[in-house]
Amino acid sequence: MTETSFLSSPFLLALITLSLPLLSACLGFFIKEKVAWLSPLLSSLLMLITFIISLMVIFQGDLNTVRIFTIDWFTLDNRTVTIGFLLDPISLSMIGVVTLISLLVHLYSIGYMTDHKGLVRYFSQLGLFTFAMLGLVMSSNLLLTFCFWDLVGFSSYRLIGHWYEKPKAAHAATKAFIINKVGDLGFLIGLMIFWSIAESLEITSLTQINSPWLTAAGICIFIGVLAKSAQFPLFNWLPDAMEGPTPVSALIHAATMVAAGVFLLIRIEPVFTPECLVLISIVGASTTVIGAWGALVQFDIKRILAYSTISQLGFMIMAIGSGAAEGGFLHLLHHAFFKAGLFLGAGSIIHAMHQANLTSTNEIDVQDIRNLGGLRKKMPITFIVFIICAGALAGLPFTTGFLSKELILSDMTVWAGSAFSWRWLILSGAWLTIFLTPLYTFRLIWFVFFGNPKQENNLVEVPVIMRVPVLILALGAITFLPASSSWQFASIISLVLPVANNTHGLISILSLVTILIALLVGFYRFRAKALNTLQSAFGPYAFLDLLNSYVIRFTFFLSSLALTFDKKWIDKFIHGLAYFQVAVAHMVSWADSRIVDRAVNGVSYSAHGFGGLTRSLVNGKIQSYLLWAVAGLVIFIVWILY
Amino acid sequence: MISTLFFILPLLLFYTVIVVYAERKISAFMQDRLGPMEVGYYGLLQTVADLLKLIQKEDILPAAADKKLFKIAPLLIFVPIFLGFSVLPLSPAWQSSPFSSALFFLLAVISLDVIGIIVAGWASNNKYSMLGTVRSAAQIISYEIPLGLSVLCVCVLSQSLDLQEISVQQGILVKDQANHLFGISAWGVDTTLTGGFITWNVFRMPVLFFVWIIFFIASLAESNRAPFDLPEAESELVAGFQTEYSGSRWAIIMLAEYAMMLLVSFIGVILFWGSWNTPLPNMGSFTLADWTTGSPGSISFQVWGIFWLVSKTLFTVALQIWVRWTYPRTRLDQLTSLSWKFLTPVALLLLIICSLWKLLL
Amino acid sequence: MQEFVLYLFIVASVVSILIIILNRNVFYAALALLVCLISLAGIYALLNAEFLAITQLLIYVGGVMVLIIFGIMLTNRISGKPLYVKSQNWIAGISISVGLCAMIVYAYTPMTLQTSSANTAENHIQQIGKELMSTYAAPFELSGILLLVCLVGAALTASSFKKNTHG
Amino acid sequence: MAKSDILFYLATFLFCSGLLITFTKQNAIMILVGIELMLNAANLNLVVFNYQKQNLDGQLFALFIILVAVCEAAVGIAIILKTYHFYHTSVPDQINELKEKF
Repeated sequence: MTETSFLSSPFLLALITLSLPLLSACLGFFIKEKVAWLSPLLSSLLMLITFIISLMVIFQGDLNTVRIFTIDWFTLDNRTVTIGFLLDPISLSMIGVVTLISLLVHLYSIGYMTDHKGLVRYFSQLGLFTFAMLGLVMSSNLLLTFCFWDLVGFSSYRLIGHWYEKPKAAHAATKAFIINKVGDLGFLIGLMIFWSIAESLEITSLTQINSPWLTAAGICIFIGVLAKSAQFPLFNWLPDAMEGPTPVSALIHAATMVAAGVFLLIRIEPVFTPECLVLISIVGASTTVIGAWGALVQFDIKRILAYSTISQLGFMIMAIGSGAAEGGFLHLLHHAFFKAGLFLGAGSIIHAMHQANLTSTNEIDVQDIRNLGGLRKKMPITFIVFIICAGALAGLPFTTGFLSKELILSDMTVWAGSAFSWRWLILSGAWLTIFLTPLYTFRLIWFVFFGNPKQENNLVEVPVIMRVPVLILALGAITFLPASSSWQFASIISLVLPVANNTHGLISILSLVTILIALLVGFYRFRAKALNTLQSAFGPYAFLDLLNSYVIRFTFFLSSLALTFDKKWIDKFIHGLAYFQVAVAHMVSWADSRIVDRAVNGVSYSAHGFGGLTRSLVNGKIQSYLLWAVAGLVIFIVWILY
Repeated sequence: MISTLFFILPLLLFYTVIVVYAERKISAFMQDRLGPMEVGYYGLLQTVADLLKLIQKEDILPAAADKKLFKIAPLLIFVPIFLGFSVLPLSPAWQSSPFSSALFFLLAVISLDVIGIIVAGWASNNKYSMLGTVRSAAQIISYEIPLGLSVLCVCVLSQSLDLQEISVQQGILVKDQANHLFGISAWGVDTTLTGGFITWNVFRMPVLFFVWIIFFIASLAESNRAPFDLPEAESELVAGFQTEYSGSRWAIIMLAEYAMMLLVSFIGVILFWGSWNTPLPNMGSFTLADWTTGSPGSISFQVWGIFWLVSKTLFTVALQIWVRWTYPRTRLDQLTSLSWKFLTPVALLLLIICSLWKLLL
Repeated sequence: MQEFVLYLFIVASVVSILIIILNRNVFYAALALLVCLISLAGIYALLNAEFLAITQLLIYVGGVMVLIIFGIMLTNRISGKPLYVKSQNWIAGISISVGLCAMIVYAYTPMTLQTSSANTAENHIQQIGKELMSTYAAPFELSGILLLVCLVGAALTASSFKKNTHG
Repeated sequence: MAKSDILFYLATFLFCSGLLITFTKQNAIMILVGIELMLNAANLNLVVFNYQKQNLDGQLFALFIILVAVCEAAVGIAIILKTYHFYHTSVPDQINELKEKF
């Protein structure tokens, strides 16, 4: 850790990196509506400069040192709160990702937003968001982090509600804001606890705390993370937030803002006590499974991606809770690229469909995947990008997703140990996600790109300005661009030569097999059905159907063979076999309807009941909230006094 | 305390009888007619007869009314006003409840009045009553501001909230300070021993005359008198919040209204027009002021005080009646805009002038 | 005599609060609150805080109560049926309130009040005025700003100067 | 029981009743009433404790509390009126536009 002066260091450059997006945000005040076309150009130019300077920040000097620059902010009760930059590998890589994706989204938005009103407002808000996100990533102090954290939430609120004339968008924005506020409250309480036990809010000084209150502080901070990263109880704002413009979804709700929570967890990971980590891993595991399951049953292309994001974020948080923080962070960087690519690809589809439907009279929901199909031939570039990014999401080999997933899984296997414990449950959750992710990815691609085109119209590929950013992101999903520091390179090598430990290669193979099975199941499941039939929930029927049909076919083949061979002798046997076959079929169907169905229904009922139980406390009644708050206060005072 | 009760309550009843008669007569003369002439000599007993009639009438309770509140509301209107009389200094030696923030108390009491009106209107369960109530409350609350500001101007001058002390300052009984003509000591005209109208507050600081005009307008509005009698505008709202009242309860409401008139007139006289001080000044050896004040401790001292105070007050009441029969009723928007756009800014300006006057001269 | 009046006020305030809690008619509750506030003003006056007592009368009773009653009248559609209020959370609310009450009473050590000589001085008002203009000048001015902001804010909030299109 | 004890218990009672009213009554105006009661409880305590002090700090503090209460009531009533105008109810629980419908 070196403490250096301001001018002789990358801090000046960092300050410029921070202030240029703010300048871009301020531009919105000065550009008149008449010359609105200026705004995208200027903002994108500023963002390009920002990106170049951030690259200079990243590659100046040694990557693996931690550099801090602070100045005093204010003094309260003899304790000084500072304000400053903290540049270490984690924040540097985040700076790179944020500026790059922000730049790409700016470029993409030039194409995407041309026909919409409020261009100036849109780009100034993008600038504000980038500023807030960079500030969040660079800040050296938890209080400053909190300020930017709130600012990020605020600009997200404004961007989701960009089309505020739509009541749904306005509601979604309000919902996101309010749920984020709930999390902020937790964060704030956590900060207060830290302030009282640690006497300083410097991130670097938080590691040396030893106090019984640490668990409470960790949980409070984690509540903030829950809301920001859309984790289990507080995740339902994210699918709604898809009402915002698609580039915004790519920037905020896939790559950066929702990653802020994960980033914060990694930042202050040393302070989490084991109890905290248990909670984190459980919440992460449940979120990842719920999110993946949710993605399977959605029909809106953006909502599928939103649930997928929830699932992936849960995966990262589970990884952090289960001792695979490095893998989690790597996955965060990788996820930023391929999910942004997916979102922008989806945006291209929506944009193209929208353009094509401008002249037609019948209103269709262009985001509904049941209305899409056969786009493979009409939008080849988007198709390729989608395939690459989806491959990364599913964790296919030679993509970034494979790399990080395999790292997480191997670390988690070590963590889970050989003896059976609750940790195995978490691990099985991870495997279930590994299985479910290719499945819904396959479903999405199959519905959108294969099959017959649903519309006879003049669909054309999107303009170049929108193609290039998506292609760059796709490139990021197969090359190892975000893997910039040394340990990440090491993990790339370990992909080729699994030498880290013995389980390593086995896990790679196992995960590959899982993915392949998932793809197979998906292929069988989604190819066979008519694409526009409504599929309620993904049950275990697929296996049973598969089983049934192959068994019966094989039997029939055998019986016909036997019939030609000897009718007389084997007749009865064949009859018996047929009867047996029917009986087995009945038994299977009985088991299917009674045991499997009921198990599935039971799970859903219990989940519903449990949800109702927890929801009854959060009943939206302000007086009840007040009541429980005072109850908490009374208990707290009793605790303190007696 | 008890003595005041025995003095004020009969005074109030007697005064009401007189003033109702006076009001009829004055309005009749202003409209060039005779007014009541039948009962008694020159119609003198007309009001007494009316009063007897009112007391005999049936006590009607509307079926849909909130009975308890309906019954109690007239008292809620009357009691706060009657409470206000308890702190008035009636003569140099007689103030029933002498306490140092009496003026403040009076303001509070005046604002309490509105509660009774609201209860009366609500309990009647009648649209007209409700509208009258809303108007009345809006009026009383908005006119409290110019009223308070004008009272504040006097406080700036006399540096006290004690009514007795304010009164003492305005005459020859003043002890520990000197009065100058128009409050300007640089002139060198010492009026401490001259007394009379020269030392009344409006003469000690001539700006206060304009303040008094504001006070007078605001007090008209506070007591729901014309031209601000919108809450009970007979031609629009039947009788406003008192529509459903009749008989003795209505009589109590009317008593409260006339008592309010008297109370605000008392306050105006005490604050601006010399309180119980004589208007006649000492001129050389011709010590009119000393003669019409009486020597401290004697009976005449009390009697002169009460005489001057009550006569000046009744004169102000007559002024109110005069105004009532001269001006037409204002509209609601005129009423509120008069208060907020005219009286309040002017009162603030006058307050600043008064402060500067007191500070600089 | 003074003791007796004090107890009278205490009883009045307790009874009026019970009326607020048990009554379902909002208007009655507001009137009961009025009684409670007046009783409290009386208690203040008996505790040598006459300025505060009158302020309580003037501001609370003359101002806040009128506002509240106005609120009741305007949220009730003029001359509609009496506004009845439902209640909820009785058990939890009572248990928490009583718990808090018991806790406060438990934490309280009984004490006896001795009136200090300074406090019985006659002219409170001048004392208060001097304090307001010297020691408490800053909060006094700030509260003036607060009042102004509130006035403007309340007027803006309550007025419907623009027709709302959101519906 | 000494006079001050009774007054202290009265203040406690006021505060807890205010809390109870705030919890239980399903009407925004009643919630406001409850809050006023709680503020008055604080005021009563300040006045009682000021009774035996040399200075007037307690009374002045109570004065400022009254002032803040006025602001709170004015803005509160304005908001209640506005929401009533919008939703035609003054029951806070019925204003649940953001609640998910199940």
